[in-house]
Amino acid sequence: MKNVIKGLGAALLCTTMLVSAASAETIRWARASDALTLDPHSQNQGVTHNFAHHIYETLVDRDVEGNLQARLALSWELKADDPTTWVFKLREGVTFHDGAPFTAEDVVFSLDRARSEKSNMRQLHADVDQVTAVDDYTVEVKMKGPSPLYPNNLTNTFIMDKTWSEANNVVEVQDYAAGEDNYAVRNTNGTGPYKLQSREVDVRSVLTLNENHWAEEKPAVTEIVYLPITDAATRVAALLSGEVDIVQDVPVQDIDRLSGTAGIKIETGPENRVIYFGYRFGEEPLKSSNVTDANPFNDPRVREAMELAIDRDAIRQVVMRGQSIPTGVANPPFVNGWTEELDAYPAVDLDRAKALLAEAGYPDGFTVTLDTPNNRYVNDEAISQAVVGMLGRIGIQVTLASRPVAQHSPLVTANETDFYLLGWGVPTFDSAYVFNDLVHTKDGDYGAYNGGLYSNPELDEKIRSLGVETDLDKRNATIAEIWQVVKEDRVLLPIHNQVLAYAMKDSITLPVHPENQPLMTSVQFNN
Amino acid sequence: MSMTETTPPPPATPPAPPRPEGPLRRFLDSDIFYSWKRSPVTILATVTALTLILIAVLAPWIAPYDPFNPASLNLMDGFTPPASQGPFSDNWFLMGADNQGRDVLSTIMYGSRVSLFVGFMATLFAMTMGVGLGLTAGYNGGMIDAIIMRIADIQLSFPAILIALLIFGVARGLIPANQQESMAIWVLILAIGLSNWAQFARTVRGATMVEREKDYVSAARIMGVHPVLILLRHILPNVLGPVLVIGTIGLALAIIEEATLSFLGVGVPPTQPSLGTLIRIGQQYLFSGEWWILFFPAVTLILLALSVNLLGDWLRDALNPKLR
Amino acid sequence: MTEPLLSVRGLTVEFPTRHGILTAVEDITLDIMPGEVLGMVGESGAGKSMTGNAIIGLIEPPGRIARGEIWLKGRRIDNLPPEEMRAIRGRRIGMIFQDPLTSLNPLFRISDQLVETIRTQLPMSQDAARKRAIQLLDDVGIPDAARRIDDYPHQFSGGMRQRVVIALALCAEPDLVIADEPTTALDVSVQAQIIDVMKQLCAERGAAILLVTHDMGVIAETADRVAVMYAGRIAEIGPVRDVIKNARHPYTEGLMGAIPRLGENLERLQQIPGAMPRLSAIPKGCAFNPRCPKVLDRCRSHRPALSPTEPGRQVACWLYDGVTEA
Amino acid sequence: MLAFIIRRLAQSVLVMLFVALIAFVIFRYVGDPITSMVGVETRLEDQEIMRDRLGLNDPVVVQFARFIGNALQGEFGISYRLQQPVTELILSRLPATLELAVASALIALVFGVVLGVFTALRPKSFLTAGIMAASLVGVSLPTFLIGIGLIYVFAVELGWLPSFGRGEVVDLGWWRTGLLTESGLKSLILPAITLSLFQLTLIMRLVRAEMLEVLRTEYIRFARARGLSQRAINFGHALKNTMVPVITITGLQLGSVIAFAIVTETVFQWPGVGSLFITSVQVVDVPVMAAYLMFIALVFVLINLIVDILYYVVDPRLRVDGGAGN
Repeated sequence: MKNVIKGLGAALLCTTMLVSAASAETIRWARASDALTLDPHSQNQGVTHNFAHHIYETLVDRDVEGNLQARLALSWELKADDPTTWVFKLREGVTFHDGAPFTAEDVVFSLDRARSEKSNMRQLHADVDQVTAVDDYTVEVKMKGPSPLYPNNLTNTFIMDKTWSEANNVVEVQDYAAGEDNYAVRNTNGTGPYKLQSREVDVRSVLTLNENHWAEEKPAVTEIVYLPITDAATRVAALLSGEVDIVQDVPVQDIDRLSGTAGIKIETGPENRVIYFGYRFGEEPLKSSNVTDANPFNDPRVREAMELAIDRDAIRQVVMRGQSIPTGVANPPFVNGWTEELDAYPAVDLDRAKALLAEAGYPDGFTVTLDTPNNRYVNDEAISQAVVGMLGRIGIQVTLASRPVAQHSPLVTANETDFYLLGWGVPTFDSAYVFNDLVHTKDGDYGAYNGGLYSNPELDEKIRSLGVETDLDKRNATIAEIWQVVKEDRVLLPIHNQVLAYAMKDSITLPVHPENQPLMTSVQFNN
Repeated sequence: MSMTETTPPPPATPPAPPRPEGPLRRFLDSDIFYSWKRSPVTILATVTALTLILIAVLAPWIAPYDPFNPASLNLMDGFTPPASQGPFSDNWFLMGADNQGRDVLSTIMYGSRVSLFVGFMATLFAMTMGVGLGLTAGYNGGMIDAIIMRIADIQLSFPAILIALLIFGVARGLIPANQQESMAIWVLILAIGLSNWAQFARTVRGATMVEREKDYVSAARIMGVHPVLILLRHILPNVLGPVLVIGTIGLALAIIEEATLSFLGVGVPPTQPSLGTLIRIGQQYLFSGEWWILFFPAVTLILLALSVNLLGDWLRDALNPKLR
Repeated sequence: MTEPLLSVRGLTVEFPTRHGILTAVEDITLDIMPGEVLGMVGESGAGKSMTGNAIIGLIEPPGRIARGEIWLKGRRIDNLPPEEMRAIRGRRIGMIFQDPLTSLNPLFRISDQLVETIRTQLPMSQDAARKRAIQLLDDVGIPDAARRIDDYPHQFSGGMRQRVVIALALCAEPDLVIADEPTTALDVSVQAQIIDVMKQLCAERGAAILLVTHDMGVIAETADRVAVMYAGRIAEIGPVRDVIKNARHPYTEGLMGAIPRLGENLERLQQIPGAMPRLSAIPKGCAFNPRCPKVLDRCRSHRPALSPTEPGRQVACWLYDGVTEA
Repeated sequence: MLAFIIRRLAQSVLVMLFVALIAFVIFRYVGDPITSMVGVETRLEDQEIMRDRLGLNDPVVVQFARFIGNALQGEFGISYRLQQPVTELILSRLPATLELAVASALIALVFGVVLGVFTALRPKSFLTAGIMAASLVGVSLPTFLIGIGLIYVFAVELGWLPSFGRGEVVDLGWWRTGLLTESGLKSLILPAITLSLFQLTLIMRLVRAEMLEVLRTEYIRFARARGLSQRAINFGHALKNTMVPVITITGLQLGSVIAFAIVTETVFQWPGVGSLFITSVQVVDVPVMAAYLMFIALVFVLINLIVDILYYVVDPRLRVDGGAGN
């Protein structure tokens, strides 16, 4: 209310300001793909979450530095007498778009829905035992054991209105097999800063400002037109011809041209995602190699030779046009456990690499197939291609097999590849997330993306201990130990951390979000 | 009450005066060669096509660099503009360097090789299959004819590119993941070939049905000559002309189809690029100023397809005097 | 003496080819009187159809009239601009083609084709033109013309279609009808009917006919005069009766010998040995000399001109050189 | 006629079954639907549960039977990617594709016929040589290059036309049209041209060849001999006869245009079924792909049927014979 009066006062002072403030500021926001669904618990996927963040809200989320910040929860802490229970204090006076008040009941409902069998978010809540409402604005989450980092898992778990969900029969997440057409897939009722006005899947969605949003500061953007444009060249062309205002997925090679174009500017920043190569461990010979009696990758000297042959700086400069941060560890700097020492990487040394290969018994190298996605990460195929050339210089003849990620990732999860490229984002901002999926021996919930079947029982034990260790210092020490081994063993061959680039009109400022989930509320109009 | 005409009537187009013998002389004196000589565009197309084919065939010997020998590459040479020296090597790039530091001219030479190989093999495959099925359908008629031609009809109504995509998908599903790359080129040939046989079949079938009714074929049949022999000796030579025309135009189509598939990312691997793959790579640099990565391969592809098309077009007119 | 309806003087038609210029018709001179039927006979390729095409101005490129003049009713027509020549076609000169199966556009009703032609040539309303068309069909002997007029060509038999073609050629009452082998493609049983219909209608309308055929029998029954063509030239021209009874040119003699007499076995016709030369290889001198039983030395070196032998008759043969002089 | 249509319908059903089998077999074995349905971080055991629930572990025959049964009711399940009924998705995308396809088919037909007729009537013209050469360039340019080139020139460099999408659309019931707004029409221009070029050259060359063929026929010569105007002959007679084969081919081409739109829609981000298909292929959205193939087959079958009927209307020879005269 105060704001409105202030606004009126300012308006009286300056009529031109009134015009610009009162007139709708529309942002036409283009990116490579559309949200898969509007059901917030149906898909655990970045683009979908990014879109949902404008309509729905989470208890906590991350600022552009990657720190947790309050959203629907005002505070969160472990219960004083119970290290396995998290207590969330909720924001008061929040309403859903249909006017219904936001209460603890909705949080209980939403967290239960998010960890239900059909939810795609359930692995993030696997350790939750029970969620209860203490009062209208307090929620307790009882964990199965000590879960010191659980709030990190909540940044993409959106809160739905219980009453609305029940009324529209969307208590359960959509069931594909039943052939249902779930109401929540195409309709929304969130607490977020924008309301869904219209939506044409893959074509265009329009969001308008939620006048009743709780935030004191109203966003400058009052209308969002969301335009998925698959083809990179078309996307850039649309910005150049003035048909869109912001392009989120800018091809690195176009950054120079765009920033050199009058009226267009580029915002860049690091993404919380590392690009690395994986290879097969174990004695069993490779499927795609001319070495049929042994597995060259199993020899540490071969792995070292490969690292020495790969010129990360050249990849950065030529393939990535400077838009990457080369790294010696498969862990982005945002993540707890990252250190500068780990991040260091050796200089290229072809002679030493060749010598190591010869020592290992492969003076003439060997052949192998490299599987790479071609539509997932920034210049993924070109990176692989460059590595093929670099390994060729020490005699390792690599055949490149390039596929869309839909065909590529099953090869990795089913361990059908000898040598592969993958990117790994760390939504929890904690090393345990990396270890669990990439380093731990493949076993049940662990090692799902351990495509090379690396196995080290000693590490496994340490990794599992991270989940229940509540002493943070002790826990961090264990993380450092694990990283040491991972780096020495060259379990993974990291190349760089991705850098994101958003291109936009000069009149707009939108900082890069480390998880590539920028909010249009953070858009500022200059001038 | 007719006046008998015992002598064969003179042909509609008066034949040439007697000429010296010898196959070469006969060719040089033929109508085909005459019409070729008379068309400067066709001569130009022939020269262009032959030059491009020759360059492609001889690529390993005449290309300035071997773009697939990693030892000769320097990634840091990437994006060197045309007609300049690579900043990190002694390499000189007439048409510039691509994103991997490869000499664009050399990749085009090797790329044409892949494109032409796929084009030729796919067309040959389509031709063999189409002619075989067309002869079978036309000669036998009835149920066999109905089935073959119905399938051809269905296939003709779908764009070749869609069929090729489907076949490519099936092949990918059947071939183990670790062999897909080495098989890619053959899969491509199969996919393009299978999507283009129907044209041949339709033409050959029509001609066969006409030929089949002629007396000499009936006579041969009555004398008990084996059908296969009849088809090969009597009918095949009569349909060779149209087959050659469709084959030439089909070659141009196959080259474009290969480029489109590779452009869509389902073609040959980028480490063994065809012209289409090169264009797909180059297209990413359309707005960033490195025009040469797209431009030169695109021009080569267009020249190749255009000159082959022109040849096919001319051949059709030359073999079909009615259209002259 | 009445003025000739059509006068052709020294008409020469040439086809340029890559092996040089071929002369399809050379130095044709003839007159057609009003109402007269002039037969033109010869083997295929002798140039008869080409002469007809030249007169009506429908030589397919690259063929062209190289020399000579064509006069119609005292007006020169071989060098008219296309539009003026078009006005003559159909209106002044009608033409009947050989094959009735291909002469009619299969996608148009008979009525459409007739009415369109009539209205192109004569200022007439749609209804009047249609009435006239029905009358014409009736005239050419189409039974139940008023009903059949809206049929398509494929619904008629060959003979009936040729009647339709005749109706089309006559619908603007031309002065001259060029009939190019009008019965060749027809069943023997209807040939005579068609010739009768054509001759009768032309006679009624006072139209002259240039009847091109290789059938001497048809000429004998139909024509007033006949021109015998050989290798692009007129070998002999004269009244039909005279030419048949008393052929002058050795080629005509051979041709007459080829007419079967009543009761004679059709298989055993007398034939002229050899074949007509190709246009690209016409021998020096008289074109007929290699086949001629009465060949003279000068026939091999000099070409005889068409010259009168007796009133109304002309022959191109050295045998008669000096006949007129005498 | 009825028997003919019934026979055609029976054939169509067989075709559809055949395509259904292919659709099912192909898409059942390409990629893994589960991995594309779920996020990267989904546990393997959860994936197995989904596989079971989706019936992907049932015997293939059972899956195919289920597929056919559902297809008959117009049900192709729920898109894995978009979680909406596939039929609804395709229907909502259909207007965009149809508008694009019809617009480019019109461009192709109008320009193709005009240019084809022109080049046939003026075979010696300099312009004809130019058009023919240009048409070959058109055939030799891959569609994707044309699209990229047009975007670069007209959208980026000149800024005259939009580079992507359909612009503003208006809802007319379930039909969402871009034809009623300025931006919608502007957006249509580049993709329609891109998509039409190939068909345009095809139609042009076909029309030219057919027209040249028709112009050589006897009935055209006869029409000329009757003095019909050049205009009536070329555009009345010759064009109609030319159109018979052209209709067949163009009709069938319309089906191709719809399917061929895949590439164009991808380049221009045109929200039609083609771009839906390619996105679905990329993420292995099986139900959409299967439905798309069936949809294209249905379009093909329908167009074939229409073409047959059209052919029948245009060409009287195919109609039941009303008794031929004698």
